[in-house]
Amino acid sequence: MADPILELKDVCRFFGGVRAVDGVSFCVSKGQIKSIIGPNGAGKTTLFNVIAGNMKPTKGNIRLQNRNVTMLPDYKMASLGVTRTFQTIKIFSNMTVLENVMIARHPRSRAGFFSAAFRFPWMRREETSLIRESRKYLEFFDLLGKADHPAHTLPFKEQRLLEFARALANEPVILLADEPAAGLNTRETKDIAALIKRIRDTGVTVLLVEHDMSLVMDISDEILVLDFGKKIAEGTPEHIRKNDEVIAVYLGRRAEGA
Amino acid sequence: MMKRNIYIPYAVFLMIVLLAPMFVKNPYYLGVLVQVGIFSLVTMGLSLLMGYAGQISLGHAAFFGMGAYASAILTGTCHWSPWLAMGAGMLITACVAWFVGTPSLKLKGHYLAMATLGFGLIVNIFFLAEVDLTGGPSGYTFARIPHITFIKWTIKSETSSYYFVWGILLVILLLTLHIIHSRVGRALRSIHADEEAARAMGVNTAQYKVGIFILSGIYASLAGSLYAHYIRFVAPDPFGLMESVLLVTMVIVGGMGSIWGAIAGAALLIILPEALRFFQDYNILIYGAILLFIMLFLPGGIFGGSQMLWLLIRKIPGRRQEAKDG
Amino acid sequence: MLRIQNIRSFYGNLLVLKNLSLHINEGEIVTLIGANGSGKSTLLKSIMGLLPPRQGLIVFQDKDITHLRTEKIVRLGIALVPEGRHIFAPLSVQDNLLLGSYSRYSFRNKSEVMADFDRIFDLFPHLVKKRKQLAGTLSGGEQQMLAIGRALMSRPRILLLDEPSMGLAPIIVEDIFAKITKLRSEEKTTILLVEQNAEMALDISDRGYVLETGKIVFQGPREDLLENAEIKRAYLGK
Amino acid sequence: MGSIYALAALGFNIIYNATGIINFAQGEFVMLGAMLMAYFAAVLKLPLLLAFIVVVLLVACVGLILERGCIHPLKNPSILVLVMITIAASILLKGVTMFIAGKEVHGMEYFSGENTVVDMGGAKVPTQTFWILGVLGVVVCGLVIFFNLTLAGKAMRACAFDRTAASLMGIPTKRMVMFSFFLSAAIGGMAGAVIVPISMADYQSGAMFGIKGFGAAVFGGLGNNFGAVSAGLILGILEALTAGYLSSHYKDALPLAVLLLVLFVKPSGLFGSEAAGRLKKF
Amino acid sequence: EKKEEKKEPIKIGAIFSITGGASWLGEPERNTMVMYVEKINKAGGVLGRPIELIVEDTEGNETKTVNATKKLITKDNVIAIVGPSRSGSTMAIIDIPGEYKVPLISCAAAESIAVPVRKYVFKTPQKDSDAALRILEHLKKKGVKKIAIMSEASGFGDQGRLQLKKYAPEYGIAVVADDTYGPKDTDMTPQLTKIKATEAQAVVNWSIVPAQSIIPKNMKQLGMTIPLYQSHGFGNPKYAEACGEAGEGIIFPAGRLLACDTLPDDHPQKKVLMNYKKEYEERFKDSVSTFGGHAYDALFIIVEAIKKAGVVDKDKIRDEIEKTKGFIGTGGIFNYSPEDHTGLQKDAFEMLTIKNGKFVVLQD
Ligand SMILES: Nc1ncnc2c1ncn2[C@@H]1O[C@H](COP(=O)(O)OP(=O)(O)OP(=O)(O)O)[C@@H](O)[C@H]1O
Ligand SMILES: Nc1ncnc2c1ncn2[C@@H]1O[C@H](COP(=O)(O)OP(=O)(O)OP(=O)(O)O)[C@@H](O)[C@H]1O
Ligand SMILES: [Mg+2]
Ligand SMILES: [Mg+2]
Repeated sequence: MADPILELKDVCRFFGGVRAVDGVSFCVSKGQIKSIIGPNGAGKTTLFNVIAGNMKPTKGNIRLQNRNVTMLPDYKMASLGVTRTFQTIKIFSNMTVLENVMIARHPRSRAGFFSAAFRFPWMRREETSLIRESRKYLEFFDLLGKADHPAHTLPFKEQRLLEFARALANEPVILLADEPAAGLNTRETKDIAALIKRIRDTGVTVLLVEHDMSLVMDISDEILVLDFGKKIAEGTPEHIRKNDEVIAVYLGRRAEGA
Repeated sequence: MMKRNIYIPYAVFLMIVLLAPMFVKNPYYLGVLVQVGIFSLVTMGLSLLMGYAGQISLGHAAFFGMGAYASAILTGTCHWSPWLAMGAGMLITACVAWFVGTPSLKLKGHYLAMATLGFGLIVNIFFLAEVDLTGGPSGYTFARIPHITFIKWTIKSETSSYYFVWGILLVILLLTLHIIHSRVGRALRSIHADEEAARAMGVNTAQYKVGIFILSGIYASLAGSLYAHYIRFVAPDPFGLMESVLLVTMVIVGGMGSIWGAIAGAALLIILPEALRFFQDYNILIYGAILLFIMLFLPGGIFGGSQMLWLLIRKIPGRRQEAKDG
Repeated sequence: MLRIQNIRSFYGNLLVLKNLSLHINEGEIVTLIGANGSGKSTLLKSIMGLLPPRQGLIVFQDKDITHLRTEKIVRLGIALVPEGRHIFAPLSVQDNLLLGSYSRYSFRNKSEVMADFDRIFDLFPHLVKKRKQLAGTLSGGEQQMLAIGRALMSRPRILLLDEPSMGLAPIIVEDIFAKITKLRSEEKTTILLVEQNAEMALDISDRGYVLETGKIVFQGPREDLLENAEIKRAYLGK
Repeated sequence: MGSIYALAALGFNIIYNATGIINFAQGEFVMLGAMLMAYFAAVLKLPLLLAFIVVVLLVACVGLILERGCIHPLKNPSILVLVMITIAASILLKGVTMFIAGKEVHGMEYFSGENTVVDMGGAKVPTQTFWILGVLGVVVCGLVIFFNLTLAGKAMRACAFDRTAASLMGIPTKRMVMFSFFLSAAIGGMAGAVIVPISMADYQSGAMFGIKGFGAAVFGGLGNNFGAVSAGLILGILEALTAGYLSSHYKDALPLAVLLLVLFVKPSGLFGSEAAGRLKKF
Repeated sequence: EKKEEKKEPIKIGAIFSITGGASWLGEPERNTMVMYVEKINKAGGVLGRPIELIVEDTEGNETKTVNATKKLITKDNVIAIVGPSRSGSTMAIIDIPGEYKVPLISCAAAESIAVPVRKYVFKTPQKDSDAALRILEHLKKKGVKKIAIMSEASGFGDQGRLQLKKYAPEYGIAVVADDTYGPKDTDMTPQLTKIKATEAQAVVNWSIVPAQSIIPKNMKQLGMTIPLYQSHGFGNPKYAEACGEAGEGIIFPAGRLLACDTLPDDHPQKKVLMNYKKEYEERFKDSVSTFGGHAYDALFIIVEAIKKAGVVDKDKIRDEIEKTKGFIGTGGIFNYSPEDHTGLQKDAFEMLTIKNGKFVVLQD
């Protein structure tokens, strides 16, 4: 496979007796949209947590751009370009929309306690450029008009968008999106699909977990199927759609027809 | 937080502070104001920790005490210059804060409250037990704590103490405002809102939490040193658990999430008991009732409450926002 | 069976439901669709007494329930599966289900309640193995099943479902919709379904309502909704 | 001594379990129980059992009033505001007690006669200790059964975790909260009533019971009654050991230090399950 | 106009810890002051002017004490101050009277209040060291060679502990155990168990809080039969009451107030003491304690000084206070001098014991 951005080898994560992720290996290559699907409780979110450094893998090896990142904590992973959106939206409700995006630029700025307290000129310049760049991302998602609103007053869909804006502002190498279309209707889901494609076109690799098959089949370059923490299939959407095992445990008859 | 000019309220406040002694001449009142200044310093730090980073500390009186005792012992027993002692106090406090904060701040909620509370009690017991060093329960009586000298003025009278303490407070206030409205302030608030998400954005939350814990400890230590040189006597009592609770109460009553609230809270809870002296025995009742009243009817604290009042007066909630949008 | 007349509900000063009226007949499955933030969840909260409307009337089986407390409403036989599941994370799966029966539990019908466990586990065999597990450690889909099961434990006459398919695997969504049909046919439960997955929801329902910014803008039998061009474009993504 | 902490800790747990609130007025309940018991038994000379029952009921009513007056009226309070309210309430309770009962210390005889002791392998144990342990045992068993085996107990826990969802189950949430205050105040009152012969009390004793009880509750893993009791006892024993063998100066500090170390190693308390700990909101 | 001025009250301030940890001290002190100021005013006041008493509460807190003192001096313009109740609080404000030139008579015992002498600061309670000396004397008389010290972890307990340790060698007594407990502790069994294992022939406990009543109980439970000595901080009948049966036989030094009815009739203090006791107990329906007596002494020393000075002038009053000689108070017979602002010797203490629940003067 050409140019693997992210490589997992035999990654496991157990909770006591529960084998949430059990020996999963795969690669994501640059500029791809790769989806992970699987029944509820298959371990998708757990896998995301492990990749993002939020949980340590019980076993296995993770490489990002040919660098071993297995045991790095989440904030380090974020500064290395692994960014995520959450299954349940996690915006910073005590801040404005703009500040939410500015936080995402955190690893790309450097003012500390001392320099902040004394407002050195360079720090002020940094702040100004931070605001400028952040507004750029808001513009990309059509949120600029609400830049100064408290983030929690945004409607659900715009909060989702804000999560994406924030993730992109982090200048990720790879974006992990956990069920971005959950709770959106069919129309809105289409918007999200278009958005993810746009994000991919800016050069960001996307790893997606989603239960909405219209979205997954539409935009994925490759799909990985998990069941009980194990990989049961991997391949192109056409390939997966026809896989009997996947139909049996996950897709059901209806999807086959669709 | 809206992008507002932080300097206008600051300038107004500065004027009030500078002019206050023109109207308040009685040394007793001035003395009370000095104490307001000293406690504001502590609550400012605590407000950074609680209101901004969302971490509670029920042990802050310990840092306050460490500053006070460091000043007392280093000037009294070791004959250091007060300034040097003050610096050393802050340094010691910072180290202790780091040592305690690193494991404590991994805890959450009530567990963190308990850990800091326990720490506070241990420090207080240390003050009580190490009689040879601290003078034990009777207080530090080995030597009289000297007055502090600033350039060539000896800070002795109430007026000079007032300007000295509030001068320091104003400087620190400005620095604090700067910190709040900066990358660091944002990182702290993100931790408050959602630690996991903050880490996912690349914020090293552990480091920031400990950092702010140390900083607020340093504020408290500095305040403690000022206290020691002002009262000129230290004993373990004013640095115990009840004082920690009082400090937290000040921050909450004042209104969390605002440095101004911290100052307002300190002012209220220092001045209130003095004002209630008139009621003698009843003051404990009235004090409790007032606290209860504030918490019941102004859950946002005085500062939150006054903001609400302001909006009510203007009758149009959120107008400012609309104006910005337009 | 359930009649809602001209209700107006507010969050603080924010008017969310603007003179909304709808009704559900006994034994029906009715679907409510609408964009994000149109007030669907708010409507369900208003019915349940979690956010009593300031004006208007809610009548359930000829009884005015507009200002009853939530507990009382539940006892009358209305159950809600809330958006975001709201399961009791620190309790076990079994205890969650048991609490579902709180409103009708007593010493006398203990065995009846126990029998209902089996009914629920029949419906969601997936949960059987997890009986003793803490509910908070279930996966999203498992939690959704638990939430539905829990609501059913009160043997409601009418079940309100707020986006039951959210976050579930297609095969389970299919399953849940099948179960909903079955509930109606076998237990004669009336159902009000709020869904984003409009097409599938309408497929199993008798009638539907479309909600836009707090007002009903369209209503009618399933076929009418499925064929309306406007609805097709906005909600069915065709 | 440890059993007193254990009883105080249990009171914390009950309210915590039902409401997610840490009630800092819990110590005042103990104090009230002690003061009232001293009054009824030593001054009015009521029969012990009668006095005990009256005391427990009275304190429970104070708990109820506290809930009605201070907690109930709040619409959507944050946890911190609730904590502050309970602190303010405890100041008020203290003040009222001071006015009614004065500032003196009150005490009374042991339940089974003045200064009776039992010789246990050389160590002399005051009989009152057995009373305390007995009450503790009964209360613990009662609570364990209540919270883990009865529907009402589970409903109470459900209330604490998610009040909206609980009301959707038909659980009368407001009554549950009221009841939890009633119950924890009653237990606080019991604790006070049985310990007053040993420790005596005045209007200020509440804080000490409060702190130690809170410590034990956290130490044992908040909400875990078994943990609270064990932690309370451990704390008491550690204190006695430190005072007896190491340094009486540090007898309060050392157990605390141990407590802290345990927390650092096991952030959800000695007996708190980590998974459950994470699921609780604070 | 002159008449008007004459009627203007003489302001006397008082700072006591009326609430907080040491309210057992502040309460009787305040009561005493209030009662006697009323009495004096009824009898026509001092120099024909009424006394206005302004009482402030310190809550036993140093910061509050400082505030209270400054308030009395600069806002209320009092001419003299009685209090504070506690040594720590007194130490916190010890320089303020000198700064503002207002005489202050403390009701706290610590020796460091009057040593070194500060021009404007006096005290009425007997010295800690005298109490310690009396105890040690008595121990020596009884042939005790080894003692165990218990003390409460507070300023009072700590001072006493230091005095005992300082003077014990002079009496040929060894300290074999030295333990403390918190003012709010409820069980001293561990410390006493430790002491029991030593060869101590007596326990000396130094405390001022109710916790001290627990010690005799605990000792009895442990089956300890060695005598228990308490400090003058035990001088409150309620403590004796709280001890119950276990209190029998406790020995402690105290002013004569507590056992005044057992004094011989010709004792010079007898009349003052009996009067004070009667008046206090009638008015407040509460048993008298030595602490209230300290306030009594302070008040009347000031009143006498004003009378002698003949004018209401702070400095003159101070000078007169310093000249007080042979003043018969509740604590003893006071003789101040420029070198001694304590005014009492160790004979101000009498050794008392508890017999049938009552304080009586120890005869041997
Ligand atoms: N902290 C935990 N402790 C114990 N078990 C856990 C924990 N977290 C997750 N699990 C278990 O691990 C399995 C995988 O969970 P995960 O959340 O990764 O599933 P998922 O694939 O994201 O499901 P969904 O699509 O429903 O979100 C589940 O069976 C879940 O019960
Ligand atoms: N607790 C609340 N406080 C204030 N406003 C709220 C609250 N909950 C919802 N709203 C607002 O009320 C409106 C209707 O919300 P509601 O949750 O009923 O929408 P919905 O139709 O259920 O949307 P969704 O599809 O996202 O579930 C929205 O504009 C929302 O912002
Ligand atoms: Mg998931
Ligand atoms: Mg909704």
